[in-house]
Amino acid sequence: MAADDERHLRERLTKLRGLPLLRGTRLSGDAKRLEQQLERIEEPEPSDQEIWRSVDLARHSERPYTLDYVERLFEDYVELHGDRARAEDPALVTGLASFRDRTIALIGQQKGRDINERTRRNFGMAHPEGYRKGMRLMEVAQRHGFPIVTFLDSPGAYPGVAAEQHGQGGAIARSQALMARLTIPLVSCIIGEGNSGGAIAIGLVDRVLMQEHAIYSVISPEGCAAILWRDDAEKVKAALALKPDAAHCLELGVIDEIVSEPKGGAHLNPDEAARLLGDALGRTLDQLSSVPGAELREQRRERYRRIGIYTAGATEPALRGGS
Amino acid sequence: MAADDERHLRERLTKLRGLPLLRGTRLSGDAKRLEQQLERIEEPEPSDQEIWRSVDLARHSERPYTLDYVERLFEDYVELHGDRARAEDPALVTGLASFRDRTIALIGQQKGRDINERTRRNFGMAHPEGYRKGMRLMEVAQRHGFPIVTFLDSPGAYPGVAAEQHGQGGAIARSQALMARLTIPLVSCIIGEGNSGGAIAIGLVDRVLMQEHAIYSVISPEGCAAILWRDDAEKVKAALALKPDAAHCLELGVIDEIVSEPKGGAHLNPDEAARLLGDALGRTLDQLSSVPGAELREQRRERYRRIGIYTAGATEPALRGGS
Amino acid sequence: MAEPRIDVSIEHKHRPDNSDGAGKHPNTCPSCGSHYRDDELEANLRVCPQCGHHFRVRARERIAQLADAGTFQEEAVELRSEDPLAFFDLRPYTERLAEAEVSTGLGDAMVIGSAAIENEACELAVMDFAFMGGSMGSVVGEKLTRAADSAIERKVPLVAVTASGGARMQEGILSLMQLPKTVCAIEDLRDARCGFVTVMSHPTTAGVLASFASLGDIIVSEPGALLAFTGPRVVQQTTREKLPDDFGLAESNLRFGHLDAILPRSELKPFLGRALRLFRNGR
Amino acid sequence: MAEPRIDVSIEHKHRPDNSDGAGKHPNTCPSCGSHYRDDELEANLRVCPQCGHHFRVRARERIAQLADAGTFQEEAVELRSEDPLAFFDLRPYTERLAEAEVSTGLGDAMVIGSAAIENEACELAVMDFAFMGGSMGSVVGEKLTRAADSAIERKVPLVAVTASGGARMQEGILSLMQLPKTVCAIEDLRDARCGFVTVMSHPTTAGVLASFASLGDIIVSEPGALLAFTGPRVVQQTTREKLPDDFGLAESNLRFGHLDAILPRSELKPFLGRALRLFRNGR
Ligand SMILES: [Zn+2]
Ligand SMILES: [Zn+2]
Repeated sequence: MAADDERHLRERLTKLRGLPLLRGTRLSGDAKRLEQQLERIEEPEPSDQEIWRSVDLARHSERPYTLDYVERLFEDYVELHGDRARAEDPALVTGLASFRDRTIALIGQQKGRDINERTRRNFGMAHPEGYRKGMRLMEVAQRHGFPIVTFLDSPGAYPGVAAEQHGQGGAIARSQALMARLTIPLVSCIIGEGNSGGAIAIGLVDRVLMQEHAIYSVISPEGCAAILWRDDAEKVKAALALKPDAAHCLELGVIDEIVSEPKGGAHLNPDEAARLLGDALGRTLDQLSSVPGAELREQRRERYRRIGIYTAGATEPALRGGS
Repeated sequence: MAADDERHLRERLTKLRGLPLLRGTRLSGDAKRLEQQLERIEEPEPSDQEIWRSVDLARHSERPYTLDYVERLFEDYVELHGDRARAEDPALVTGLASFRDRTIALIGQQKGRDINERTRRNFGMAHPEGYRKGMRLMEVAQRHGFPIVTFLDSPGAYPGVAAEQHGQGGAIARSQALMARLTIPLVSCIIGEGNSGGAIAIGLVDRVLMQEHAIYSVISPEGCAAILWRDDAEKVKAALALKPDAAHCLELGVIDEIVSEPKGGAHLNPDEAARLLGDALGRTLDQLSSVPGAELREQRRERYRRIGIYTAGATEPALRGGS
Repeated sequence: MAEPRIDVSIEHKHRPDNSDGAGKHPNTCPSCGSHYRDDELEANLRVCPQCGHHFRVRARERIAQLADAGTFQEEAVELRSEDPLAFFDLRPYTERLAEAEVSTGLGDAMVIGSAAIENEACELAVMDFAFMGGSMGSVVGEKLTRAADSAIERKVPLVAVTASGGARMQEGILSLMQLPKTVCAIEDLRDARCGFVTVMSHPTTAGVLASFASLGDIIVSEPGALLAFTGPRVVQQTTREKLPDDFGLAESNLRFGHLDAILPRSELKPFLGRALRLFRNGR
Repeated sequence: MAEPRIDVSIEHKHRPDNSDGAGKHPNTCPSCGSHYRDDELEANLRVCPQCGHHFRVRARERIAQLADAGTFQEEAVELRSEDPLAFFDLRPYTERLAEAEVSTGLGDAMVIGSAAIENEACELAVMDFAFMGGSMGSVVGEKLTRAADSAIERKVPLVAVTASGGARMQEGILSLMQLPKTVCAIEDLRDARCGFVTVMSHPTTAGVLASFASLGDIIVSEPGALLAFTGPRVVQQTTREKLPDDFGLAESNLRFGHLDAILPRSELKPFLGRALRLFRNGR
């Protein structure tokens, strides 16, 4: 290893180690995440080509969507519809199902495969009504103690006039707030695009699984390019700067596990992709099911409360990361 | 007392006594209600004229409305607006206020005084959005332990197309369900018309106070006449059959206390009407504030679970009422 | 011009022809006019083989359609309405009650009992529109409450099939009190973590829609069922608005987010079986 | 023709003239064109005496407007952003940060501390749009979290005044994580039964609107403030819809049920005093 490379790695490790120390508390889930993070650190940082390839694969038109996994992983699926107030939003599907002899509640963003379905599902971009439907299902799940599994795969919350008038921002905030109150296990699977508020609205959970070629980002590369470069053609530069790939997300402590995909991407073998995702999901739910509800909630809040990288000047030197 | 009168009274008393026995349990609030009921039984049954007079006075165009009492009874009133989803419904007002050094949450149906305000407030007939606004306030109250005071005064939930499309029935059901879950004191004041689902939507409470000339009914006299007599001109007959007056409501165990009005009706002296209502409300809140939340909720549910008059054939003869 | 504070825009849809065909023979399809023998209709779950119109189903027949053979054990058979207000409109309430009992063979508008559906134990509460329009008075309220208690005791889900014109006016304010009463019973059921599925059949309106029927973990309906707090006639008269063609129908309710699914009657039993399995596996 | 599943009817309203007047002198009213000396504007709470236009207020000035004199005690002054992604767009993030600190005199886009408003003890968290558009990165998230903790510890309400363009992209996915982070902090605040009032000032958008700002027990705003998850320009470009004149403004938010009140700046302090008294009396 070249001296430069080694210094680079050490810097990243320092930064990384700073993360779990930020608030001094350790979580039961941290050990595993940290271990994976440290293993990962031995591997080279993803190249620019690899990062952009994930952006491409995550949005591949033949990539398996939420309902493709539902079909392969769940039994007795009962889809539930409507926000009980104003609308049914097909961009976000909810339901109950059996997963390896355990009843779970599903909340998933759903793109469409052909043009009709895409239009009907608004390209997977939910209105506030979709998030309110999700919240209704969370209440059902909480009442019965069903774990919740969310599937993230959407360009974002829909940026339309009606969506704004109906309270997009508030709906995303309240959906997260409800998730922070639940005392049941919550797991997110990022299976394609996890973008911005539209993703985190159903992504405040105990464990985040992320497929190898999925992306998770505060904004789409195009959106970022339009704002910072004032030119959305600079989306590749933006993607490379945002680092939305699974390896970086793991390194930053934002996800818990990278789930392998079949060689070449999930779309080349959806059955195998489902098997790999199902195994990771099964293991994760097994782990969480032994934790009492109040503890789950406390750890969940602590998890998010600790996320962030900053310095605290002279008074708290331990927080200072690398560089 | 004539023999006929006495027999009549005894029959009513028998029926009345059957009520608290229905499920065998006694509530802490029952003693007082039963006492008032028994006192009342010594008085003659309200005459037809008296019943119809209450219907008239309850809907008198100068009768004090919710905000008239708010102004006279509360301090630091902060009105809160909006259902956080789609609309602000001025037919139902919500807010926080100080009542005799105690912070309470207010939810009240509000008619309008002049034609503009009437139109704006839809004559006090709420859409589902209004009930959802009320539920939002219930959540705030629960979070902070504020007692809730509801004021009932409306011709009913609005019977319009949009109200139906936006889920009027479900909103009324869920508002009640939320009230059945709260662990804070809940008191309703029936100050004018308490009609149908629109009233009970905010009327599932620990104690119901009813002004002397208010009415409380499953349907308006006009609506009942239209259905049963197929002629809404028969509203007087319908009113007399429905017996929506305070004396009958107390007798049936549906309300807890009749609050006196100034001679001739509340509209002749709103200040005095407010004083009388305020005193009753203050006493009631004092009583309830000493009861632990879980117990309040249990007693509340038991209160409603016991309401009903029916016979159970040979197997449960104790349930058989008079006649 | 007054600004509308609430968005009262109305969606108009084509209304499926689902009039109740008042005056026609009950076995004549109001939708396509086909006529059937009673046993033909019964064998087809009272769905018109020609056009799919869903006829109303009486309570006992509904139970036979849903419960596994021989599993239904009726409860609270003995409850009967009182006449606390001595209510008299064009006829005395007591007379209406007696007549309803004779014509329907039921004590009131709801039948409850324990049952199994696709081998899953549950409690059933089924309403019958033929008994005074399925109106909810003290007996219906008490029966629903007892059904919830029975489900809680046996730790099984409750399945309610509704059909109702609303509260029973003849019991005055006591009928309104059946709304909070049934709501409280369902809240106890929820606290006990028992599942609750409601099947809203034609029509489910007013007081029943505004209480326990709307509180299901899962809410389904049948094609063309009217589900409205206020029925079309009263809305029309009160507001003078032009009603959408599918006003208040299940199809409109699904679109507006109030229903989980509309199921043809033949799919109802398998659906309930699946739902009950999910609740059992989740315990 | 495809049926809209969600009612996307749009209400159009007249948009108050509230453009930010980019390019003009900051003390020239973008609404009526009047020009003021800085001390004139400050004396009038930065509201145009001519037309009532509400100019933006910097964090320290806002605190001076709201807190009783001498009561504000700043907390977490020392926090500074890191550059975990070594982010570089047209310029390095570190350079943008340094410049923002120099030009604003602030460590990041939020100032927190304990204070009293009309003699009611509370915690204040005030955002400053001048620091990188009030964007929320790790420091803003941490400061809001510490403000919540400080309120919990002292059992006092939290008052947050927001002004933000959204999450700070330069911190990548970590900036998105400040949404759940602040939400969790507010849920802890709620569990501790501390009151929470948010004052959304112009503009409050994207990640801040979609997290703690929308969770106030009471949410108020100022006239003409833009409160939107997605701003008008992006909505326009993405959907090609014609935007209502008051798109995203406080007035539209109030009408659609998202706000409790719109208060002229002069009424803000008395309102907060009243709200804080209510929370204290309710404890
Ligand atoms: Zn037919
Ligand atoms: Zn001006």
